[in-house]
Amino acid sequence: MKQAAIGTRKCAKASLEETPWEVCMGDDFIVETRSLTKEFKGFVAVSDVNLKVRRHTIHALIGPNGAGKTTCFNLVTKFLTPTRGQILFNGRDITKAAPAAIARQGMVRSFQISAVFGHLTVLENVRVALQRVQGNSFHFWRSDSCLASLNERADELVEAVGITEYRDIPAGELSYGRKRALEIATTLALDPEMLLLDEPMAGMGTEDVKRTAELIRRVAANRTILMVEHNLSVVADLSDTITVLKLGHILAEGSYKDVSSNPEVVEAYMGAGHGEAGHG
Amino acid sequence: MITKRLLLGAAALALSAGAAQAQYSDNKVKIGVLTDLSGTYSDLAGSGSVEAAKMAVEDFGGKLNGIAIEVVSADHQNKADIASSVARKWYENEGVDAIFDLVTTAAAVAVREVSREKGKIDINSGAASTVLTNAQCSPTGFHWTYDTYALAVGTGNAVVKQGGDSWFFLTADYAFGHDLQAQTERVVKASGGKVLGAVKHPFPNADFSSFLLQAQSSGAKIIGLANAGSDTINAIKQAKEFGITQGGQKLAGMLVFLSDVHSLGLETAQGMQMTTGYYWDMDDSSRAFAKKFGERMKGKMPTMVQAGVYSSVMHYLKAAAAAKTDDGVKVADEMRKLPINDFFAKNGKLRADGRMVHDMFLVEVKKPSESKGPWDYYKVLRTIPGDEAYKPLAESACPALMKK
Amino acid sequence: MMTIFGIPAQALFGQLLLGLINGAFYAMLSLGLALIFGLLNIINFSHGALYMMGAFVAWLLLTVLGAGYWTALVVAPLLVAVFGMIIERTMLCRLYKLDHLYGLLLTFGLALVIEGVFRQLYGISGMPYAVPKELAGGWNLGFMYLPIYRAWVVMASMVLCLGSWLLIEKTKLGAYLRAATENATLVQAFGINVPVMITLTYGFGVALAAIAGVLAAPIYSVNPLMGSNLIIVVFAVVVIGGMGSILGAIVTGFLLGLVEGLTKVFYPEAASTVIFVVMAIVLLIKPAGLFGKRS
Amino acid sequence: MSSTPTSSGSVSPQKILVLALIVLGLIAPFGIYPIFLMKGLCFALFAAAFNLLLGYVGLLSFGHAMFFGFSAYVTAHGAKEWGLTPELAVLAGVATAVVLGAFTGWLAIRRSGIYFAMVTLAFSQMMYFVAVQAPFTHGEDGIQGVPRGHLFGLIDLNSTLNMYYFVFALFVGALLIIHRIIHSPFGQVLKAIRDNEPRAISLGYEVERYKLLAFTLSAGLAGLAGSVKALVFQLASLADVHWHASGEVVLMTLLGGVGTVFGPTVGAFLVVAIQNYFSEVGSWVTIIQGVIFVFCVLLFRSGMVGVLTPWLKRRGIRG
Repeated sequence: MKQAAIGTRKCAKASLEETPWEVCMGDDFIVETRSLTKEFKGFVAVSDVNLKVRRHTIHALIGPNGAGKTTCFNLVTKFLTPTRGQILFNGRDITKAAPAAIARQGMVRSFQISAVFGHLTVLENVRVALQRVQGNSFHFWRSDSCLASLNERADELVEAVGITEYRDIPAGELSYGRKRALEIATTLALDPEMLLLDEPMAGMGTEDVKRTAELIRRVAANRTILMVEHNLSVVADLSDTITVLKLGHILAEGSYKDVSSNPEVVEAYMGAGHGEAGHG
Repeated sequence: MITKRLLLGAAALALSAGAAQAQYSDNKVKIGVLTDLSGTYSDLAGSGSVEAAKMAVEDFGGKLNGIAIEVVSADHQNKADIASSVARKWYENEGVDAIFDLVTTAAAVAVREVSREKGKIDINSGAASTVLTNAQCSPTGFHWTYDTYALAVGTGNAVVKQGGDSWFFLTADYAFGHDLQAQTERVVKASGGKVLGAVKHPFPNADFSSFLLQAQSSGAKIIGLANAGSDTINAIKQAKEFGITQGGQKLAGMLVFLSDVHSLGLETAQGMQMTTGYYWDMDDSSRAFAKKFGERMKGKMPTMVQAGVYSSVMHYLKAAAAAKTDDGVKVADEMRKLPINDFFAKNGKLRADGRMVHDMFLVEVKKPSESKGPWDYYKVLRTIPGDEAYKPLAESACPALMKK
Repeated sequence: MMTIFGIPAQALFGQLLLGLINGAFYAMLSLGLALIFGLLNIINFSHGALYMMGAFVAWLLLTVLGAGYWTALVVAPLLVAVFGMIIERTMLCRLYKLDHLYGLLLTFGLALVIEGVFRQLYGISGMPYAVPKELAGGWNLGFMYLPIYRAWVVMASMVLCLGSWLLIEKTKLGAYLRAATENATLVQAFGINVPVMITLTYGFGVALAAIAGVLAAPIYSVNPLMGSNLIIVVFAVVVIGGMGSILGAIVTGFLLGLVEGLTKVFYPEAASTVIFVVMAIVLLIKPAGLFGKRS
Repeated sequence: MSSTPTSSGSVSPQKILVLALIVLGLIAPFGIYPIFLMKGLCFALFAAAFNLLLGYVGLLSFGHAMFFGFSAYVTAHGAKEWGLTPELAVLAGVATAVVLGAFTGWLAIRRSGIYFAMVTLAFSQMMYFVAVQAPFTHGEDGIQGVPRGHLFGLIDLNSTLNMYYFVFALFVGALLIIHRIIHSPFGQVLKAIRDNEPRAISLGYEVERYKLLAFTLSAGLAGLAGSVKALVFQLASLADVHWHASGEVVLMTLLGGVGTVFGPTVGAFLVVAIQNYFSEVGSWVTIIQGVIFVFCVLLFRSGMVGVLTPWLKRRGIRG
C-alpha cells in the first residue's frame, strides 16, 4: 500500500484551503470531489457536489431517478468530463486524467450492464486484466501461450467468485449473475485500491443478490468501494456511508440510520420515487 | 445418308488440308474487342466498337481461308489492371489472336505490354497518346485512328491561322492532358501564336466554373480544352453558361467526339472546331457504313473510334488471309505490306513504328439552323494530309527504330 | 486593377462566389445526412446516388413526359423520397438494433446498385438538361459574370436550409423529432408513432438530396457518377462539422465551399484535397468536429 | 461487428485442414489459370489484412485502398525506376503502407464507429487525388511495364510458376503473421477491446494505442498485398487507390465472413471470380456487387465461412 501512504501525506497538504479541519482530524479520504458540476445542453445533471470517500469503507450513492448518481459516478471514473470542479484521488488531481490512466493508478470501475468480453473465455477475461501488469500487451509477435504463466492466478480469482466450472466457456454464454461474478473477478485481478461499482445488483434475482453482496463484503476487506445502487436493503446491509443525491445536489450524508431517518430524504423518495422505486 | 457422310468427310478433309497449308492456331481466328463498356468512354467506343468489329467480320464473309472467325469482347472499365489480366487470359487460355479498340491510354499501354511479350497483335483505335508509337511501340502493335499529335496539329494550326493566336489551356491533370497540352502548345507556338497560361483541373471534374473564370481573366482569345469525355462536355456547357463564348473568347476542344457533340446538343456546341479521323457524312462509302451501323445501334452514327475498329479489323483479316497464318509477327509484316483503302482511310499506310497514317479532317460544328437532321453535326473545313497530321517517322522515339 | 495578395480582386471575389455555390450543394447534402443520422443513426452512403437519382428523374420527366424544370423541382424529390421511404421500410428498418456500421454497409451496397442500374440504362457520358428559360442569362457584376441560374441555386439552397432548420428547431414537429433522437421510447409513450416519424425523416433527408440533384442538373450534365465523388467530400464536410447540430451542418457546408473556392485562386492543384486537409487539422484540434458534441 | 468465437480448443483437425489447403495451393496452378490464382491470393491477403481490423478490433476502415494502392505504386516505382530487386521493392511498398497507416491511423482513431469509417474513406480519397496528381504515379496511365526481376537475384520471376510460388509463399507467410497477431498477448487485448471497449478502458488499457498498432499492422499487410499485386500484373494504377477498391475489400470480407480465419480468402476468390466472369457485361459487376452487399447485410451477416463452419461442425468436421 505504497500509494496509500503517499495519498495520506498529500491529503493533508492538498486539502488545506478547502475544509482543512475536517480532513486533518485524522480522516483519510481516498476520493474527494470539489464543486463537481456537469451540465448537458442547458440542463445541470450534477451541481456543486463535494463528495468524500473514506479509505477502506463501502460508500453508497443513492437517490431517486434522475438525481445524477450515474452522471456523478461517470465523472469520478472519468468517462465524462466535468464542466467545472475538481476530482482528487489519493490527493492527486485527476480531473484531467484519461480514464485508462485512472485505472492504472488503482481505481477500477464496473458497469451497469455487465461488462465482460463476450468472445473470450472466462479464464481469458480474467487474464486480460492480469496481462496488463505483465507488460507484454503490445507484443504481437509472441504466442499467447506466454500468458499461461498467468493462469494460476487467474484460476484463483475465478474460483474466488465461484465460477470455476465455466472456466473455458465464452463469457458471452454465461448467465447474468455469473457475468457479474466474472466482472468482479476481472476487476479484482487488477488488485485495485478502490472499486467503483455501478449498480452491481441491477437485474439480479434474490439468490444472486445475496451471493454478490457476500462477495462485495469479502472484497472490501482491504479496499475502498464506491457504489451506485438501487436496492436499498443491499445498501443498508453493506454501506458504511451513504450519500443521497437529489436533482444533482447532495441531500444528505451519513450512516443508513442517519440517512433513513432524515425527513428530507424520505420526502425525496416518496415525492419523486412513487412508481419508479427499484429501477432506472 | 451416305452423301451427307461423304460431304462431312470432305469438309473435314478440306479443313485439315487448309490447316496444314495455312497455320491457324486452334483452327480458328479469334478477335478480341477490349473496350470500355460501362465507363466514361462507353459511348464513343464501347458496344459500338464491338458491333463494328462484328460487322467487319460479317462483311469479310465470316470465314478466313475456310476457318471460322470468332469475336469476343470484354469491359476493361478503363482500368489498366483489368485490361492487362483480360489480355493475358485471352492470349494464354482462350486463343485470342488480336485485340482491338483499347480506348484509354492506361489500358492500351497495359495490353501493349502483354501483346509484345506474347508476340500477339493489338490494334488501337480508341486511345490517344503518342506513346503507343514511341516509347511503347511494338513490332506487332498498331495505332489506327488518331493521336494527340494529329489532334494538336489539326486544331492548333487551323485555329491560329484564323487569328486565334493567344491561348489559355484547361488541362486535365493527368498524363493524357499534359501530353495533349504540350503537343498543342508546340503547334501553337510554331504557327506564331502564344500561350498565356494554363490551369490544371482535377480528373474527373464536375465544376469548371472557377477554372473558366481564370481563363476568362487571362484575356486569351482561345481557351484550349486539353481533356476528354465528360470533362470536355462539362467545360463547354459551363463556358456557355458563364457567357464566355458570348464574350468573344472561343473554345477549342482538343479531343471531342461525335458522341460528345450529340450529348452537348448543337445549341451549345455550335461553332466549335476540332479534328477528327472520320465523319460519317463524307462520301457514299462512309455513309453506307454509317447507315448499316445505325441500323444495328438504335440509329446512332459511328464515332471515329468505332469506324476505326471496323477498318482495323478488316485490314487484319485481309492480312491474316494473305499470310495464311495467325502468327502475330507474320501477320503484322503482311499488314504493313498491304495498302489500306476503305471508307475510313484513303491510301492509308502502316509505318514501322505502328502508326497508321491517313488523312484527318478539320471540322466545325454546325449551327442548329444549318443541321438538316439528326446527327448532321459537322462541316468539313479542311482535309489534313496524313503526312502533315502525324509526327514524322524520323522523329519517332520507338526503341525498335532507334536500334536500326 | 486592384489586387489582393497578388491576385486580382476580380478573380478573388468571383471564386468566392463560386465557392458559395459549391457550398450550397455541400450544405444541402450534409444537412440531409445529419438529419438522417440524428434519428436513424445511419450514415446514408446512398445519399450521393439519391442525389443523382433526383437529377435523373428530372431528366426523365423532361424527356419522357415533357414536364419542365419547375414541375421536376417538385415532383422529382417526391418520387425519390417515396423510393427512399420504401428502402427504409423494407431494408433499413431491419438494422436499427444492430451495429450502426451495418447501415453504412447496406446503403453502400444500395449506392452501388442504383449507380450500376443507371449506368446500365443510360451510359455514362451524361444527359443534357437545359437551364430553364426564366433563369437563363446572367448579370454582369463588374467583377464577374454571374449566371442567373447559379444565383438561384444559392438562394434556393439557403432558403431550404434555413427552412429545414426552423422546422426542426422552432416547431412542435421538430421538437418531437429532437426528442425522439434522444429517447425514442419516451416519445412513443407520448402517443407519437416513432417508426412513421423515422420513415418521414428519412424521406425528408432523401428529398433534400434529390432537390440538390434537380438543382444541379442544369449546371452539370446528368450522369450516373455525379453523386459518388461528391458524397465522399460531403462525408469529410460532415466529419469537420460534426453531426451535433443542424445549423452546424449547414454552416460547415457553405464554409468549406468558400475554402475550396479560395484554394482554387491561390493553389488550384490542391483544390481537390484541401477539404481533406482541413479535416485532418480539425481531427487534430477538435476531434468531435467544429459543432460536434463529445461522445 | 463481431461474429464467431475464435479460440477453439482442438487443434489437430484444424492443422489437417490447413495442410490440405496448402497442398491445394501448391498444385492449383496446374489446374487453374495461375494469373487468376495470383490475383485471388493478392486480394485474399488484402481482405485478410482488412479483416484483422474489422473482425478482431471492430474497426471498419473504408479507406484501405490507400495502403493497397500506394504500396503498389512504391513497389512499381522502386522496381522500375530504381532497379530494386523484387524483395526490396516489396519491402519498400510495405514500409510506405506502415508509415501511411501510422499517420492516418493516428488521426482517424480519434473518432470511432461510423465516423472512423468516414474519416478513413476521406483520407483514402485524398490519397487518390494525390495519386492522380503526383508525377511519379503517372496519373491516369499508372506505372506500367514493371519488371518482375529476379528474387534475391537468383529466381527468375518472369516464369509464371516461379511468380506464383513466390506469391503463394508470401500469402501463407502473411496469414501466419496474422494468425500469430490474433493469438498473441496483443491479440487478446484487441479482442477485449472489440468485445467491450469501455470495459477495456476501465481495466487500464489505453485503447487508442492498441487500435493504432493494429491499424498500422493491418495497413502494412494490405500494403504487402498491393506490392505483390504490382509485381504480378507488372503495373500499378489508380484503380487500386480508388474507393471502389476499399468497397470491394469490405465486400470480400463480409461475403466470406467477418472475424473468421478463412472467410476473407473465400470472399476474395468469389469476388475476383465474379469480376472475371462478368467482365464482359460492364456495369453488371457493380450491380451484382451491390446486390451481394445488400443481401449479406440483411440476411447473411456471418458470411460464407461463418455459416458453413457450424454446419460442418455439426457433421463432426472442425474448420
